[in-house]
Amino acid sequence: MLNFVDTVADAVAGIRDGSTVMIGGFGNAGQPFELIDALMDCGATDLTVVNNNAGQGDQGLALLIKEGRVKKMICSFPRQSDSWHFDAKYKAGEIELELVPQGNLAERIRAAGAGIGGFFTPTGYGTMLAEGKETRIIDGRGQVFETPIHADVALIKALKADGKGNLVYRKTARNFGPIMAAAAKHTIVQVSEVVPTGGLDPETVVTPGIYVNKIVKVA
Amino acid sequence: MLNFVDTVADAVAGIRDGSTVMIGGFGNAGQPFELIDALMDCGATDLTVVNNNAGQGDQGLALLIKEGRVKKMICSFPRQSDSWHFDAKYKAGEIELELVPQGNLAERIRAAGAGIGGFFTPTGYGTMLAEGKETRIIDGRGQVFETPIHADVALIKALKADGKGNLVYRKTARNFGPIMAAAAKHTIVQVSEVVPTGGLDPETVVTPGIYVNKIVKVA
Amino acid sequence: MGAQTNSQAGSRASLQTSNKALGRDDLARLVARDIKPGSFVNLGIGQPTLVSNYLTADQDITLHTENGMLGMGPEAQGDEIDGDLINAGKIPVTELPGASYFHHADSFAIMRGGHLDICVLGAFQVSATGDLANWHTGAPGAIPAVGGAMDLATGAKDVFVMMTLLTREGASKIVETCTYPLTGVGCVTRVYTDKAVFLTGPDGVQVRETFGCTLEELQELVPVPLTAAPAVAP
Amino acid sequence: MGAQTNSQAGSRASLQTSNKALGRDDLARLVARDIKPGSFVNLGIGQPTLVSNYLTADQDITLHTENGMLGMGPEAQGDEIDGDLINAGKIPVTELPGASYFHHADSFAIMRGGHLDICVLGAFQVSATGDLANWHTGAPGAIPAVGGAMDLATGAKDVFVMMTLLTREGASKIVETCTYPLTGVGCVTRVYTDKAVFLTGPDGVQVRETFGCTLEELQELVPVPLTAAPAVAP
Repeated sequence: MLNFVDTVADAVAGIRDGSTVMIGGFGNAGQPFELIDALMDCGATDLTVVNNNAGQGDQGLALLIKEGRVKKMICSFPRQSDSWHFDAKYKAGEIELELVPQGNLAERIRAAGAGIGGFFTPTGYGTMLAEGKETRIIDGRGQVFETPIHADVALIKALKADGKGNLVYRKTARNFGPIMAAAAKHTIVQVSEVVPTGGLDPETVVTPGIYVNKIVKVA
Repeated sequence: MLNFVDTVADAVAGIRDGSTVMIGGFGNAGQPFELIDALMDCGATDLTVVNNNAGQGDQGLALLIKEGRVKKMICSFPRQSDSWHFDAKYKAGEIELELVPQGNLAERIRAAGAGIGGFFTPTGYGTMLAEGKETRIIDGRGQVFETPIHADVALIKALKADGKGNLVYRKTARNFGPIMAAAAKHTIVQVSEVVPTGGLDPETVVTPGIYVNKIVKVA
Repeated sequence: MGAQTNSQAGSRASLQTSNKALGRDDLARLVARDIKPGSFVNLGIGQPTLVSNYLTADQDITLHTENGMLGMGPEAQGDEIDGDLINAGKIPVTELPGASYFHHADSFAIMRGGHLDICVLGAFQVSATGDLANWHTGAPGAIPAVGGAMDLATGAKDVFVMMTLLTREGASKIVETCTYPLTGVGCVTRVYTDKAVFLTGPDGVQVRETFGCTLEELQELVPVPLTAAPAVAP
Repeated sequence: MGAQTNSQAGSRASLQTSNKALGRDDLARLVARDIKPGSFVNLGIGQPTLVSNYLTADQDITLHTENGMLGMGPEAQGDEIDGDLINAGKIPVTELPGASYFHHADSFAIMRGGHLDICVLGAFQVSATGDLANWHTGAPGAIPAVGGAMDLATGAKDVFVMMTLLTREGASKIVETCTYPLTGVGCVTRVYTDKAVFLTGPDGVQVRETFGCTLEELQELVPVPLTAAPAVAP
C-alpha cells in the first residue's frame, strides 16, 4: 500500500531495531539526507546498512555510525578522506564490514528485486574478495557466485512522485534509487515535488509505483 | 562504431549464415518487420532466431521459417492460432525448438548484455522445462540454473534515435528492444525518426547509443 | 445475483452462498470483489481477463501486463486502438493515468521478484498442495508454448486460479497429483470454480464457499479430502 | 613535444620516441591520441582523468561514468556546478549533447557486459600476464575500499594502465607476480608509463616505445623479460 506522509518522522516510523536498511545515493547525489536524519532521530539501532560508502564528514550516515547504531556496513567504498567515524569504529572492531565490488553491490541489489537466487560474475574472480566463495569456469572465464542483497527498508531520494508513487530522478542522483526500491520490502522515498497522477509521462517513469510504500515531500 | 544507413538492405548486409539473430517485438508491437524482410532478402540461412514467438501468419519471421532459413528457434510461445509455418516445420522435424519460460528468456537475454555468467531462478523449478538443468535449494526455494543468451545480431524497432544512437521506444513496443540491443554483438535498429544529437532528453533515453551499431529510418 | 458475491458471509455454518453454480461472469465478479484495494494484479489470458470488467474505481487496482506496462486500462475501442499498446494476449488496450512502461526484463522482474499481490490464471489441474498445471497437455505431438505462465505462478504473492471444477468428461480438475505437466510447484493459494471456492496450500484443500451444492456433494466430485475453511474475511 | 606522441612511428628500429621521460600530462596526451575515434571510454579516478583534457572533438569519444551516465563532459565550473551531476570521483561534471542517465545496475551492466572499448586505470602493480593490483595495499590495519575497480578491470574490452614505472623507492611496478592484492586477473592490455609503453598479455611484455631510455636500459629496471613490439599502428 502506498502512503503519502507529512513528515520524515512519519516516513521512518516503524523501522525496527536489527533491520537491514538500504540507503540510496552516491556521494551527496541522491542521498536522502532528511530521511537519514529522521532514522537517526527515531532511535532504531543494531542496523545493517547498505550504501555505496560508509558515511562522510559529520552528517547523515556518518553520524548513525558514530552513535553506534550500525552493526554492519555492506558497501563498496568505505574509506574516504572524511570517513573518520567509520574508520574509528572499524579500527576499534565495533562495526562489521562486508566489502563488495561496486558492480556486484548493484547487481546483487538488482537480483533481490528481480527474484534471482544468485548469479555468477567474473568481477572479483582471483581476488581476495572472492575468497571463500563458490567459483566456476564459464565459457573459459573464472566466475564467482554472488547472492542477492535483500533489505527490510530502503530510504531513497527522487525528484518527483505522482499520486501512484511513480518516480523520476534527476541526473546522476538516480544511481541506487531504482534498484533499492525494488530490493526492499518497504521503500520510503523523499521527493522534491508531488505531481497529480497523470502528471508524469508513462514513457519516462523510472521507478513504477509498485515499488514504493511511503512518500514524503521534503522542502 | 555507429553507422546510419539508407536502406534496410544495407542495415542487414553482413549477417552471416549460421548467425544467432535476436528479433525484437511481442506480437506486432515492436516487430522490426522491414528488417526481417531485408533479412529474408539477404539470403542468410542456418539461423538461430531468438524471439518471443515463432512467427505468425504469412509474413516476417513466419516466412523465414517457411523458407527453411531458421534451424533453431529460442522462444517462449511458438504455438499460436496462425503459427502454421512453424507448426509444419516442427512436426516435420525440420526445426529445432528451445522452449524457454518468458521471464527466463528476458532474464537470460539481460544476463548476456550485463556480463552475467548464469543465474538461479525459481521459474520452471519442478517442471519439464527444468529437466536436465542444474538445480539447488536457495533460501528454501527450489531454483534452476539458467545461462545467458548471446547473439551475433539483434534486429529491433524503436521510435526515435538521435545522432549518438540513443533510442526511445513507444508504449508496449519497448518490450525486448532494450535487452536485445545489449545482448547482441551487433545491433541493428529501425526507427521512425532520427533527431539531432541533443534532441532526446538524457533522462528519458531508454537504450544508450553504446548498444547500437546501425540505424535505418523506415518510412 | 447478490448473495453469492457476499463472500465474507462464507462461514462454516453457511458455506453455500449460491443456490446454483456460477457462470463465468459471476465468477469474475467474485474474484474482483476479493481483490484488496490498492493491489497490483496480473490477469492471465482468457477467463481471468473477465475479472477486469468487475473491478471498481474505489478499489484502485493497478493492472500489470507482462509485455511491459503497469496501469493498463480496458480493451481499446475504435479510435483508441493502437498497435503499440497491447496486452499479453496481444489485444489492444488503453493506458490509465499513472501508467508506466518498461522493457521485458524489468517487467518480469516485477513478476519474479514477488511484487505482484495477485495473479489470476486459468488451469487444467490444481493439486491438493497447490501445484499448478496450465500450460501443456503433454499430448504426443502437441507443440508446447509456455509464455509467462511459470513466471506468474512462481512469482506472485498470491496465485488465484479460475476454472470450471470439472472437465467436459466430468473429471475433477482439483486432483491429488497433477497428471498434466506442471507450471509451478505449490504455488496456487486459491481456486475459484463454478461450484466452489477452494483454498489450497500445505494444509490441504479447504472450501470457502459452495455454489449450488453442499460440501458433501462437492466432496463426491473431488478426489481429495475437503474441509470447510474457518470463517474469515477473504 | 611532437615526436613522442607520434606513436605510430614506434617501430622495432626506433622504439625511443622521446629523449626524456614523460610527464603526467604528456602521458595523458599520448593515451588520448591512442584512443580510436568513436570509442566508449571510462577514465578512472586520479591520473587517468587527465586524459579527458586531450581528447579532441574529432575523436568523438563518449565518456562513461559508473555512477550512471554516458556522454559526460568536462568538470563543471562556476554556475555549471550541480550537486546531482557528478562523476565517479564525486567531482561536479557537465553533460554533453547526446548524454544519457541510468541507474547503477544498468551502468555497471555497461561495464561488466564488455561494452566499454577502453578503461584507463591507475595501478600499484601490473604483472607480466596482465594481472592488475590497484585497489588495496594489503597493509595491516588499512581499511579496504574497492569501488568499481574490479568491474572495470574485468569488464572493458581493453584495460589501459597509467602509472609511473617505478615506485618512489625505485622498484618496478611491472612485476613477475603482483605482491599487492589483485584487482583482476590477466586483464591489462597496455601500460603507459613515464619511461615506456608496454603491451601485456599471454605473450609476455612487449615494449611499444620508450621515453628517454633504450630498451636495454629499460630492461635493467624491469624484472620481467621485455621484447620490442612489432611495428603496428596503436
